[in-house]
This record gives sequence, structure tokens and C-alpha cells, in this order.
Amino acid sequence: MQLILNEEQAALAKTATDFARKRSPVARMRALRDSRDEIGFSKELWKEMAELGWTAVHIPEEHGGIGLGFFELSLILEAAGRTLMPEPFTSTLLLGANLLIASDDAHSARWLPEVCTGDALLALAWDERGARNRANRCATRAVAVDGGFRISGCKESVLDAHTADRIFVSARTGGQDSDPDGITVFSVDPAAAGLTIERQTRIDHRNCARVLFEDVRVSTDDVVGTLDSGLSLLEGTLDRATAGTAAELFGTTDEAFEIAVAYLKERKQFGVPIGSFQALQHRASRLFIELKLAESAVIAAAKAVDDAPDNVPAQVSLAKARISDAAIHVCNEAVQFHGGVGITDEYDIGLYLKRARVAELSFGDAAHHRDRWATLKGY
Amino acid sequence: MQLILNEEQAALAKTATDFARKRSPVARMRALRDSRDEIGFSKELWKEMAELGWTAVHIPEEHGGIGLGFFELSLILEAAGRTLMPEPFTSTLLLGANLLIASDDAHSARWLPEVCTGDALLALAWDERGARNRANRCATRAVAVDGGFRISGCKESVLDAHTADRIFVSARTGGQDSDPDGITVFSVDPAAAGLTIERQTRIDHRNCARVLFEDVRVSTDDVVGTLDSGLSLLEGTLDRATAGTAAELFGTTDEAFEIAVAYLKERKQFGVPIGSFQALQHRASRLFIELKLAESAVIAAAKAVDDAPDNVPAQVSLAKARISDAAIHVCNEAVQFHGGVGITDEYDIGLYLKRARVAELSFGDAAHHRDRWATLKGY
Amino acid sequence: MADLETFRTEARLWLRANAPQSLYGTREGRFDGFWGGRRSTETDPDILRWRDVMADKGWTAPTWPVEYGGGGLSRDEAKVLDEVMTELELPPAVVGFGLVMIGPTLLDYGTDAQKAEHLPKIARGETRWCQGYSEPGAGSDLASLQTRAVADGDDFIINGQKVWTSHADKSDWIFALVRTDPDAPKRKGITFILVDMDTPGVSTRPIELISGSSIFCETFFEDARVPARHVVGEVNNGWTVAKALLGYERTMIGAAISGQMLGVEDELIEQARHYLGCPEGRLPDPMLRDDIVRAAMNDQCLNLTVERIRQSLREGQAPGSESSILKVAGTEAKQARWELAIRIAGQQALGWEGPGYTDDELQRTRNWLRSRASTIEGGSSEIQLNVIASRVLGLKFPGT
Amino acid sequence: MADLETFRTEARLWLRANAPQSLYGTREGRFDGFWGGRRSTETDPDILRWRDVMADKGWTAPTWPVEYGGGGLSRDEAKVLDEVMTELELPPAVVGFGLVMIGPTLLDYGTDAQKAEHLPKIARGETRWCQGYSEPGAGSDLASLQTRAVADGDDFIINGQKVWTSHADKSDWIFALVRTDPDAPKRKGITFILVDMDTPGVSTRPIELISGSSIFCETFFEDARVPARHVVGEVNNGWTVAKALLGYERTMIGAAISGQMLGVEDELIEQARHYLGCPEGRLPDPMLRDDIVRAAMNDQCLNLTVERIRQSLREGQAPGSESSILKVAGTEAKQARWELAIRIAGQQALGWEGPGYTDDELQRTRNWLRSRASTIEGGSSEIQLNVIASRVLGLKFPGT
Repeated sequence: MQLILNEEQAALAKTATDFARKRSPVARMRALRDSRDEIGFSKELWKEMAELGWTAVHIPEEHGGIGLGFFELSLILEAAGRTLMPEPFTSTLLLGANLLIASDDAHSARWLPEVCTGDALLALAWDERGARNRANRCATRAVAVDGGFRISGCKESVLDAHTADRIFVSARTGGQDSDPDGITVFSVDPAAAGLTIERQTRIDHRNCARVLFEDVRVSTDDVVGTLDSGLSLLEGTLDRATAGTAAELFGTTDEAFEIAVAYLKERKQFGVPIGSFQALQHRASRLFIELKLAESAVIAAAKAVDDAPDNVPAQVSLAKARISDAAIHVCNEAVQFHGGVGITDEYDIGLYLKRARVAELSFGDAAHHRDRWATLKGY
Repeated sequence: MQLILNEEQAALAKTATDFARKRSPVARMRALRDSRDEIGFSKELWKEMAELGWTAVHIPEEHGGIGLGFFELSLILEAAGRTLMPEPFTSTLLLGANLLIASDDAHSARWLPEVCTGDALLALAWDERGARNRANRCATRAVAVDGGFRISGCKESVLDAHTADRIFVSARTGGQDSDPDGITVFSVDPAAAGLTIERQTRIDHRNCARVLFEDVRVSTDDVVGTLDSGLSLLEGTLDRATAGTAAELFGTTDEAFEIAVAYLKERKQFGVPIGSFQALQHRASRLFIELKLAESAVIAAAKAVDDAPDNVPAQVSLAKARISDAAIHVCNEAVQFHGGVGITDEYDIGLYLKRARVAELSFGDAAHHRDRWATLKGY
Repeated sequence: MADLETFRTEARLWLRANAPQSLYGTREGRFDGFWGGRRSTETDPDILRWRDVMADKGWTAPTWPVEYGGGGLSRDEAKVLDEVMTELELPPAVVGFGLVMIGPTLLDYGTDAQKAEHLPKIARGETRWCQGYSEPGAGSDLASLQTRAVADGDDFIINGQKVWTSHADKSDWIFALVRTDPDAPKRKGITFILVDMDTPGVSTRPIELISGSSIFCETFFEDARVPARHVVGEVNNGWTVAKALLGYERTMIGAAISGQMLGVEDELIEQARHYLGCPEGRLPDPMLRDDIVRAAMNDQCLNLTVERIRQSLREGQAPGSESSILKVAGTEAKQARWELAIRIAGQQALGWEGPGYTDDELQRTRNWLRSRASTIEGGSSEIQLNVIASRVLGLKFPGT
Repeated sequence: MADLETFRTEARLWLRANAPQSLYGTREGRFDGFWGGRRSTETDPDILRWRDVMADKGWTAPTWPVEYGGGGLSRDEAKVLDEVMTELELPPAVVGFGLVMIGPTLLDYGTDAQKAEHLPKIARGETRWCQGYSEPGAGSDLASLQTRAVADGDDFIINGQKVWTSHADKSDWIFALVRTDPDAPKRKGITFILVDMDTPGVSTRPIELISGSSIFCETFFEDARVPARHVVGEVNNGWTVAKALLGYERTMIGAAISGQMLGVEDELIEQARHYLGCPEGRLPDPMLRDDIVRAAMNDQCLNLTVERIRQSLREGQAPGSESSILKVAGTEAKQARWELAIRIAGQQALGWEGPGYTDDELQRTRNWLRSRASTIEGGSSEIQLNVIASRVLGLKFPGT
């Protein structure tokens, strides 16, 4: 497996990083936060990135995409993570688009071309209170009624629901409680009667919402994939979202590390840069090692999506477990290296800590993925 | 609860430590090892310590003891741990004597006075292959025969069995496999027909043996405590042995730490003592903190045996968990601080590592005791 | 000991007779109570009456001399008093940095006039104090501070900036370190001085943290004129005074933390039961269960160690670097506890504001973020580790 | 790439035709094989024949020039050859420090005469080499070494002591660092020299470790006379040569470790199943289970990182401090693996000698104890962390 970038990939990574730094420095995210912006990101900037092709890299050509690969998308996500970009990468590209790439049906044909052009934003409502990252813990129910279903339930932490042009939702059409069977994914109009979007504010100030379904009416045509067999579709999608989140989190963490190292060189105490103290040097070196090892896992996971689909679950768990641990260590240490200013809102490093810790706790934390790894391997 | 030493206790601790350093420096243990001594310790030295009263501090006056307390014994054990003394403290005083203090029957009257005078050495055969520190996992069976029992089974890691004047053994008189009920403790003559003692050599070169029972005949008078209800007797004894082992391990670990700090001051590299390097300083400081916290737990456990019997299980688990973790960290770091010479047999620090790690893995490691703590507290 | 038991009975009777009914059961942390001062907006008549009766009795500052508004109690009596108040769940009548930091410092280093001027007002909760040590360029390297004080007749003119001045916006006085001799070696030109916050030229601005708004402020001095009689100790010898005060501060932080840990295990178990949906029996997530045990055991060791240190001090052993041990271990235990609380709550731990999160959840998340500061403030862990290495372990080599 | 595949087919055919049947399936670690040398006691005719056919083909040192007994292969071809040998489970025909340490060094720094004298014999397994770097007083601070070499006509007279000279008692030659100018700054007065172990005045003594007897020796030089033509590089410029060799050593250690980690997860699972009495399904001890996953994940990350570095090097990127990263992470992974194995075995891990312990148990325990050395030997972790801080992170401040 190729684990280093070829020339095209290196060029893409550089363009994306330059774009993020120039067009979306951390100050922009801070301004959106402080102004309590209604959208929370910029639709214009999204459209601009679509024109650069970034919303289409992993979407097959038959659906209007470029069909390069998921690894290429992961490079863009890493760049976005570096400057804490608030644009809807996770909701639209990782969750929505990957669901539709996998379902490969009429819904894909309807929405993916518009995702590629940056005209459609998507959301996937799958998480519920107490689910703890297990998509089979789905209490939302879709009751069959004449010609369709009525959906009722409450979905939590739905990323970018407030701006979505289409919401996909998992609901139970059969089975009980945590049954793997009996889950169906539906495509729902956000303006549908009975659907309420309660916007939430999280510590990273990216957008998410609680979405309430009260007898929301959908037709049989709104079924994405196959009736009652939505879990594998969801799990495949969540695996890809996790791989992408790992890449984004790597970008955030690596940047936090660079900020911390720069501070070690710049800040003086006792007449010398604090980076000249060996105790801090060794701690920084250890973080570097941990980050380099995690980076290998993050690359391998994205590569597996493209080249080794059977290995995706294990590689994804490896990547998410390792980058989550690295993110905690790097961000906590980065704040500590900063001393007092590190815990003020004025300095950026605290924003990195918050964004990293949200990503770390999302799509399963390190303990979750270690448990899954062992289960996958049968011990 | 009094957690600091009173004047008498401080004097006892000092006398014991001075004695250990003077009469049993590490070189003595090394010489016994290299000569493959038949006994593996000195019966004369044991007798001498008995004359100082150290084999009798925790034994009640009615059985010939001094009746001071278990905490006093823990101070002597700490001193013994400091110079890696190989004398049979654990087998005779922690296991054998505590069993008989608890049973408080004819066996106590028979053996405890001789323990006090240093004339009797005891052993407790309770561990078995796969027991993993759970005394209820007892496959050795005692089958009732006319006027007594026949014991068959294999006991592992029986400390000082080769010199024991009396061996106490747990055997199943009822129930299956891991049942808590149906276990009985017997008093057995080491010279009994069918009893084989296979001496073993462990990495710390203290004495232990595998003891095989093949239809070993005992009478009903040989039952210690109550028939079928030996488990609580055993568990209480093991708790006390664990508290004592924690104290001994604290002595070993604390001494290893002092040796390491002395080496940091003495060894020069790059023209300066290696202890002037801040990275090593901070690591040493962290070990010191960990050791101080563990010391508090070790003291509290020994005190609980004397003053708060209901708290013994939890306090013992606290002490053993914390000192086990501290021992691993301190000994591994102490070897690392020494560099190359740390891993040679020539330097003492490796002997500390080995002795500490045996104690750490005996009577339950840190993970075992954390699990037990939660179980005791009902979660 | 018989005397102490007599005192215990008397204290219990007196408190029962004098404490307002509404205050029973309201005891929380060491700093939860009436902070006092000229800017206080407290209006609860029971709280104000409690302050008055306790101050009259001298029990707001039990070990201080009676002439300075204290209770003249021995350390042992003061401990008994504290135990009785804990037993009755009565809050301290007055809290603050006056009582635990500048008060003890003035008792050791202040002139009679300074003691007479400040101590009684502190004991009565009439003045509230804050600490002016750190500066933007002087964090761990405190002695490199640059706030200047230039003698001008009987006054000093102060210019400079302090940071991390907790509650400065609510305080009446600040005790500050200022540089009075810029040419001397850096620890030799520092003076410890008391400044009335109403002095013209003194202003404050609150600091926002990653956890939201905070008690911290920046405090600015622009040509602030302060009478020289407010210098504590000798001019240019403030470092000695400052260090003594840091000792009181660290001991206090350690003790305060160990107090905060009480009940943490039960709280974490309860949260785990809630979020894992497991009302009883063994927790179904063995890793979280093990983490809770680790936190609980750590707290237990900390509490035992605090108690051990207390007993040593009572036996007359001099306080050494125990405060550094407690500071490092206590603050890291606190961080571990909140990290664990966040992990237990999972997605529900990510909220900054409602809807969708309970007040408890939001507060817990802020506490977690706030706890990242605990290993930095009050002398960073790195500084404490240096102190342990050099003062306790003797890893100190002149000329290296 | 097509050429490589052709080479792969050819190599496979040639190996199948020439490798002795008895050697298939005997491939183990990088250093498991025929060490050779004058003192070799190897008598297995298949092993000796394997050495001969491979040496004749030049495949004992595949990338070395043909004129020096090598195979003249490209790096890519050598990798293919290694893959084919792995596939056939064939052991290397010759192993040792000659091939991986002094050989590459002579290719870079040796004279033509030195190359001609030593390389062919190394490639044929005729001489076995050991390394004379460390001294009792010069461990991490290698440059402070004190072994002296004084010029005397066309010779140097060497006096001093080396430690950690692996296999010195079985070696024919030692490459050693000696001080030739005691007055120069410490890195400027060192010379890299080759010494025949049969030289009068050279003697060795084995070192016993905490894990028992070891490959390590002490090596003593008492007036040992060595011709000056055995100096590699310039006199007093040996530090440059020494550092280059250390680079080969570290890369080798890292790669060797990552190889050693293959199959560790399965091995640990099997042991856990045995000692916990759980032949299938979920392991009943969740903490051990989690620890096994941690070890497995760590190995996987290490392997991926080694592969990433290999690919970068193949793309022509210069080797940087990757060796330091692999050294630290690899040796700690190794320690963690053995610590875990010990924990899994519990009481059965405590044996030093029988009875009562299986050979596997005894070996595992020795391996665990031996692994404590891995973070010390070959450049301690502390030295590697210094290297990463200064060379990679740029935490290097002249004048501090």
C-alpha cells in the first residue's frame, strides 16, 4: 500500500492548506462565533471550494464527481482541520455523500451532482441519546402507513442540520431496541411537517442540532437503500466518516503541536526560551513520536477506503483510536506549554483544544475503537 | 486514624532498618543465591530476630506474642524489603501466623508460641495453577475417609515450603470448582507420606516450592478452623499477607528510588552529574510523588488491620494497587537512570527490580485490586 | 486532650445558639461563603448576622491574636472548631485571600501599625483582598517582574501591569510585588506593597478563559501613588515575603483540592449509571469502571497524604515541600476527574449552551475546561517538580 | 516494475534450485543465522553450503559492488530478493555486524585497500566483527571516551577498556573509537580504527545481565599494537565516521524491531487464552484484552511508519531523524509487549529455573528482563529525545 503522497496528491494537499490558511484563518472562525452567525459558516466559500473540485473528489464520475478517491478528500479535511474551518465537510461530504455513494440509487442521482457543484448541503440524523456511537441503538420509529411511513423520534448531534437541503434519517421499521435488523434510512425534506430543528451550540462552535420527528410523513420512494437493512449502509458510512474525521483531527492536532513548538521557541522565562528546558524538550519529542505514528494510521485508514474495503473497519478503528489519544495528549500539553495564556480565550490554542476534543469524542473515542478492534479480531 | 509513627514505632523502624542494613546487606542475599544455598536464608539470623521480638510483635500475648500490632510488623517488613532479606517473613509471619491468629484454636496454641521464639517455621499452600489469586479456585480435594481425610492435589508457589515445620493446606471437602463453600484448611506434617516438595527458583531467588499431595492422610483433628468454611479464614489471612507484602514492597521500592537518586548525583556524563538534567529531575520528582502517595495507602492498610477490620479489604486493595504501580514505575526508571550498568547483574538495582516485580505480581497485581475495589463498592 | 473535648462541647453549644437556622447545611468548599469587602452586594440578613456574631467571637480568624480581631485559639482548638462546623454543616462566616494569604503574611512580616490597620477589617470581612504577583512577561519566572515603583517623597509611584489578579474587580486592596531597584539582581530589587484599589491610576479588566468568563482580571497601574508605609518588610526585600506567602497559598490549594475530591467516586458512579443506562450492579463498561477506581484510589491516597502531613505538622515537624507534592498530585487528580466526567457523558459533554444539555452538563463541561488551568495557576507543575528535585531530592548542583 | 517482476521470478527459481531443503522454514529474525568468522563452530553442512552458494552469487551482501563480493543489485531488487526469501522462509546465508555496520561504513569511508581487504571476507562470512564504542565512563556521552591510541612509527599503541562489545569473544575484528589527541576538543581527537582481535594485548570478558548470561563483553586493550593503515577516515576525524555508522545501527534496530513485532498480537491472545482458561470468544479479563489491543495497535502503527519511511527513502528523500523515532517507539513497544506477556502469565512468569515452569515460560521471563536494556543500548531513549528536539523540532538555542 502506497503510504506517501504522489505528486498530484502533494500538490492538492499544498493547495488546500494554503487556501485554508489564507481564506479561513482561525480569526474567521472566531468572528463567526462571536457574531453568533446564523449560518455559522460561509456558503460562498463552500461554493468556491466546489469550483476547485474539493466537494467532488471522492464522488464517482457517473454522479458528477471527479472520482479521484477518498484519500484525496482526507487531504482536504486535514487542511480544514488545521485552521478549524467550520464548513460542512463532515455533514455533506463524509456522512451525506458517502451514504449516497454506497446506496447508489435514485437518491444518489438526485443529490450527488448538486453536492459536487456545492449547491446541495446534506445532513445525516443517526445519533440518539444513549446510543454511544452504536447505530443499531435506534429508537426512532417509522410506522408503515398507507403508501409510506410516519417517523417519530429524536435525533441528537445532527451536524449542520440547520442548513441542510436534505436530511437522511435512520428509523426502526422493524425489530426492537438494539436489533441489527429492522433499521431503514429515509430521505426527508427539512421543511416537512412535524420536523423541528433545534440548533445547539457546542464547545467547538461548529454547527449541530437536535432534530425532532413528530409523525413526519415520508413515502416508500424515500427509502434509501433497502427497507429494514439500513444498518450496514449506516455503518459503512460511519466508518468513512470516522476515517475522514481522523484525518481532520490529525490536521487540527498537528497544527496545535506546531503552534506549541513555536511558542516554546518564542516565550522566554529565566532569560531563555522555555523550549531550551530539557523536560519540555523531551515531552515535545514524545508528542512528536506519538503524532507521527498516529499519522501513519490515519493515512492507512483513508487508503483502505479506496484500496482495501475489507480492512476498513479495523484500519478505521486503528486510526481513530490513535489520533484520539494523540489529540488529547498534544492539546493538553500544548495548553500547558503556553502557561497562563494557554487557557485564555484570547489565544488560539484553546480553540484547538476544544475542536480536537469534540472530534475525539465523536464517532467513538479511543476506548470504543480499541474494544471494536478486539471484537473484529474475535477476542 | 494515626498515620504517623509514635516514638516507640519510630524507634522500632530505625532499629529494624539498621539491623537489615548491617546484618543483611544486599551482598548477603547475592552470596546465598550464588552459592545455591540449601536453605536460602539463615536460621540463625531468624532466631536472632526472634530474640529481638520481631517474630512476635503481632501475635497475641495468650499465644506467647507481644501483641503490639500488625502495623509494627509492617515496619519490620519494610526494613526487610529495603535490603532484600530472604528470611521467611511472608510464609511464617504473614501467612502461617495470621491464619492461626484468626483460627484461634488448638493449632494456634500448638504453633504460635514456637513462631514467637523463632523455633517454628510455617508455610501456607493455597495457590493453584490458574487460580489467579482467587482462593476459591481450589481443585485440591480432601476426601473423607474413616477418621480423617485423604488430600490430593498440587499447590503452586508455596513460599518456604522446603524449610517449613508445618504446612497448612486448603482443600475442597465439598462443592465444585470455584464454589466459595466447601473449602477446608488442614494442618499437615511436611514429612507425611505422599507429600512431595519440589523446590523452585524464582527470579528474586527467594524460596518457594511446588507441593504435591498424593493421598496424604490427615485426621479430623488436623482441620484448622471449621470444616467446609475455610474460605473466609483464607481470605482474611491473604488480606493481611497482602497488607504486609505491600509494606515490604514499599521498602524495596523506596530503597530502589534512593539508590537511583544517589546514582543521579554520582554519575557524570557531558561533564556534569546526570541528575542535573531537567528531564531526569522531573521524572524523579514524579516518582517521588507517586511513592509518597502510595506510602500513605500502605500505612493505612496496616493500620486498618489493627484498628478498622471492616475496612481491611478495601484498604488492602488500595495499598497493593498503588504500591504495585509505583514499584513498576520506580524500578523500571531506576534501571533506565543507571543506563548500561543498570541491566548488569553486577549492580544491585536489577536485584531490586526482580524482587519488586515478584511482590508486585503476588497476592494480586494492581489491576486485580482495582477490580476488587469496585466489586467491594458494588459497581 | 480533655481540654480539647471541653472546647468541642462549648463550641458546639455556642454555634448552635448563634448560627442562623438558614445556614445549616450550606457548607460547601473553602471559598464558598461571604467574601465581604466594600463592594459586596450581599443582602441576606442571616449571612450578615453570621459574619457579625462570628467576628465578634473572633472565630472568623480563630488562630489570630485577639487584639487583631482573631479568636486566640491554638491550632488544635481551631481544628476542633473546624470539625464542629463541618459536623453542623455551617459555612465559614467570612472567606477570602485576606484570611488565608495576606493575613498570615502580615502576622509574620507586618509592622504593628499594618497589623492594626488591616487585620481586624479582614477578620470582619470589611476589606476584600487580591494578589498582584504575575505579569505578562513574568509567569513561572516570577522574579523577572517589571512593574516599577519609584520613590517620590513618602510615596511610591507605580507603573505596570499584573495578570491573574483573581477577583481584582471586586477587591478593595491588592498586595503586589513591584520592582524598586532595576539594577539589582532580579530577586534583590523587589518590594512587597499593599495598594488600595481605589487609588487613582489603578484599573482592572476581566479575563475570558476557554471555559468562559472567569474570576481573573488584568490590573493596570498608571502613575498610581502609594504611601511608603504600605511596604511590607524591607524595601527591595519583598522576595522573602513573597515566598512565604506562596507557601501559604500552595498549602491552601492542596488542602482545598483534597476537600473538593470528597464524594467524587459516588458522583462518577452515578453519572456512569445514568449515561450507560445501568441503574445497579456492575458497570457494563469495564474501562470506565477501571478509570473510576483509579480516580477514587487517587483521591483516597491524596486525602490520606493530606492527613499524614497535618499530623506531622501537629507534631511540630516543619512544613517542607509537601505543598509541592499536594499541588502537583491534587491538581492532576482534579483534571483526571473532569476528563473522566467528560468521557462518561460522551456526546452530552460537548455542549457550550442549551438547548439539549442540562445545566449540570453545561457546568461540568465548563469545569473540565477550567481544570486545564489548575496545573498552571498557583505555581505550575513544572515549577513544583523543579522544587521537589532540588529541595527534596537534592538534585542541585552548583555551577551546572 | 516489469523488470523487477522478472527479477522476482528469476530469484525465486534460483533460490529454489540452490537452497538446501533443510533450511526452508527456518527463517527467524534478522540476526538468526550463520554469524561466521574464524571462531565459528558451525558444522551443519547445509548451512555451510548455503553460505557458499549465496556468497558465490553475491547475495549475502546483495547491494554491495560485485568487485567486493556483493551482488551489485539495486535497492529495489534487494528488497524483492528479501521478499522472496521471506516467502520461501529461507534464512539469510550470513548475518552479523560486518554486513550491516562496518561494511556500509567502509563502502562510504574506507580506502580501496581497506574495502578489498575486508568486504569480501565479510560477504563470505569469513570474518566476524564487533563494535568497540562505549566505555565505562562514556555511555550516552560517547565522545568522552578515554581509550588512548598513541602513534609509534607506522603503528598505534592502544590502551583502555570498551564495554557492551557484543559477541567480542566470538569476533575476529573490532571497529573501535580511540582517542588520538587528548588535548583537542573531545569530538576532534577521536580516531576510528580496525583491530584484529588476535592482536597481543587484546582480551575479552563476558558480562552477565539481569536476564542471565549475555552476548555482551568487556574488551581490554593493553599496549595493543595496531598498524596505522587500519585507521578509517582521517586520524582525529573518527567522530564523523562513528556518527554515520550509528545511523546504520539505529535504522537497523528500528527495522529489526518492527520485524520482531509480527505475530505479537496472536501470540499474546494465545497466551491469554491459555492462562485465563478461555479457549475461544471474548477474553474474560477486559483490562488484559485492552492492553493486548494497545500493543497490537502500536505494532501496526510502527509497521506502517517503517513502511512509510521506506517509501520516502525510495523516492529519494534523505534519511532524517526517522531512526530516532523508530528507536524510541520500537524499543518501548518491545518492552510493553514483554511486560504484558509477564502480566498474562502471572505467577508462572516468575520462574528463573525449573521445575514448575515450561521452557517457553522461562525464556519469556528472560526476554522480559532482557528487554529493559533495549531503551538503553544503541543510544538511550533520552539521547534520541534530545536528537528529535534539536534536529527535528528545532529546539536548539545557541548560547543557552
